[in-house]
Amino acid sequence: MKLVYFAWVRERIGIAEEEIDLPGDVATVGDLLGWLAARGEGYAQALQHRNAIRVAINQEHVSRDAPLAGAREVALFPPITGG
Amino acid sequence: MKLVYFAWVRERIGIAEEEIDLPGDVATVGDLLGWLAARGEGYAQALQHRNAIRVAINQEHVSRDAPLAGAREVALFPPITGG
Amino acid sequence: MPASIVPTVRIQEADFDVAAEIARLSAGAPDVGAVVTFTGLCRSEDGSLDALELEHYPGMAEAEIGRIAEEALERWPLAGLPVIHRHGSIAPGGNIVLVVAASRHRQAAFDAAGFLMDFLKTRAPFWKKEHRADGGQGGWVDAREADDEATARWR
Amino acid sequence: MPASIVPTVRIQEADFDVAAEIARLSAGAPDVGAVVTFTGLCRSEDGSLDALELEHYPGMAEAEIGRIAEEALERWPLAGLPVIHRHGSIAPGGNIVLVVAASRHRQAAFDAAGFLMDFLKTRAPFWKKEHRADGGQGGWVDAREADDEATARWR
Repeated sequence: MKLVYFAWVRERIGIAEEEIDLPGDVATVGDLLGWLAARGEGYAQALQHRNAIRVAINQEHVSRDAPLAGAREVALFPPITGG
Repeated sequence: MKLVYFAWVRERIGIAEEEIDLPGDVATVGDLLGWLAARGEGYAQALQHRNAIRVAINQEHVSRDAPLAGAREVALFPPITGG
Repeated sequence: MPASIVPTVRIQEADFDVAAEIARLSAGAPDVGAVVTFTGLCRSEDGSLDALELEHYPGMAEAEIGRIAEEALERWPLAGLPVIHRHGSIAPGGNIVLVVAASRHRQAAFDAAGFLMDFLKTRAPFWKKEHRADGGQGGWVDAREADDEATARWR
Repeated sequence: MPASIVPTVRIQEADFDVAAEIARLSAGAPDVGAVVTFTGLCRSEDGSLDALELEHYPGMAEAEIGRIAEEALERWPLAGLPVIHRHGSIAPGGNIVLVVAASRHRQAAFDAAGFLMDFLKTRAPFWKKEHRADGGQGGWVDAREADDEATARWR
């Protein structure tokens, strides 16, 4: 699965994207955020205020309970400030 | 007092403007419309559906009970269709 | 936003240039974040229309639109609100009216432009007469009830 | 109005030309009576800003704005609804985003442009970073609560 990061999430984690293999018990978006937060300092910092993080699966917005099954690309980013 | 007419009011009355001296008992806009309607066929035709006529005094919209005292220019016209 | 903006109202036979009006507004105002324009155009009415003839009440047209613009400038924090309304003969596809509203944020710009158009449509003394493509008698356009309703929602 | 309009979404670094976009829309559509444009510009923030850097999520930005535009095209009878959003570095006074809504009557054009901007502001994946004029650290712009409220009113 490809993970992509944007804005300050990208800056804190320190990379723009990565390929990962998830353990079998990481089934939802909420699970993923918890698992990522334990991967290292950058991740912990990025996910410190976890409620602020928005997630997209295959380029569509999803909520915390969305399943990861079928996800090719999962994106983590801060609230949107375009326009 | 100067009277000015626009759109189909002007076409029916047959002139764009005229100077008139009003009888003393014509005190309000409503009075004026009644008095004008009796002035001839064109006026009668223009004022046939009198509720449709809009009136401005000195270039400001007014209602039927507005007094004519102080009026230099009174305009009669149909509902507005600009924009 | 500058403390006091004077309404700019132009009633003219000549066409107008939307881009030039936007540029004029945003050039002098570094804190404009939102510009909304409304352009009203002459519809062809499925090809039946040859031209619209726009009659207006000179003097009152400027004054009335000026009063509407002044009220909008009091209601919303605007950097500018120019209004241009054409008169004379206008062919299908031609411009009739332009409103440009500039502000810090978008809601004020959207609201001011909508407010101005709603009141202009029911209070600015202009009348449209249709000239038909087949040479037949067109006649004066009827006022739309929807326009009165649109005005009422700002009370 | 044509039966089915396909959303036009352009995400680009280059500037855009409002007049050209209006002309493109109204040229092919003789029954367009109303064109509303919204232009979002980079504010100078009282001179403190050197530039905004706009990051976006390529692919999703186009897809998400396309989904918003499709919903607008279902809700209102539109002749067109092109959207352009820039990315990269944008100086104060520079253009950021453009929406053009064309319809027979003005309310549909105003509503569609407002709807599109409200959803774009909360759902299109763009992020602004400020670069300060004094060389100091600017940082990522915070999301505005007013934008979430603006989106909610369309439910």
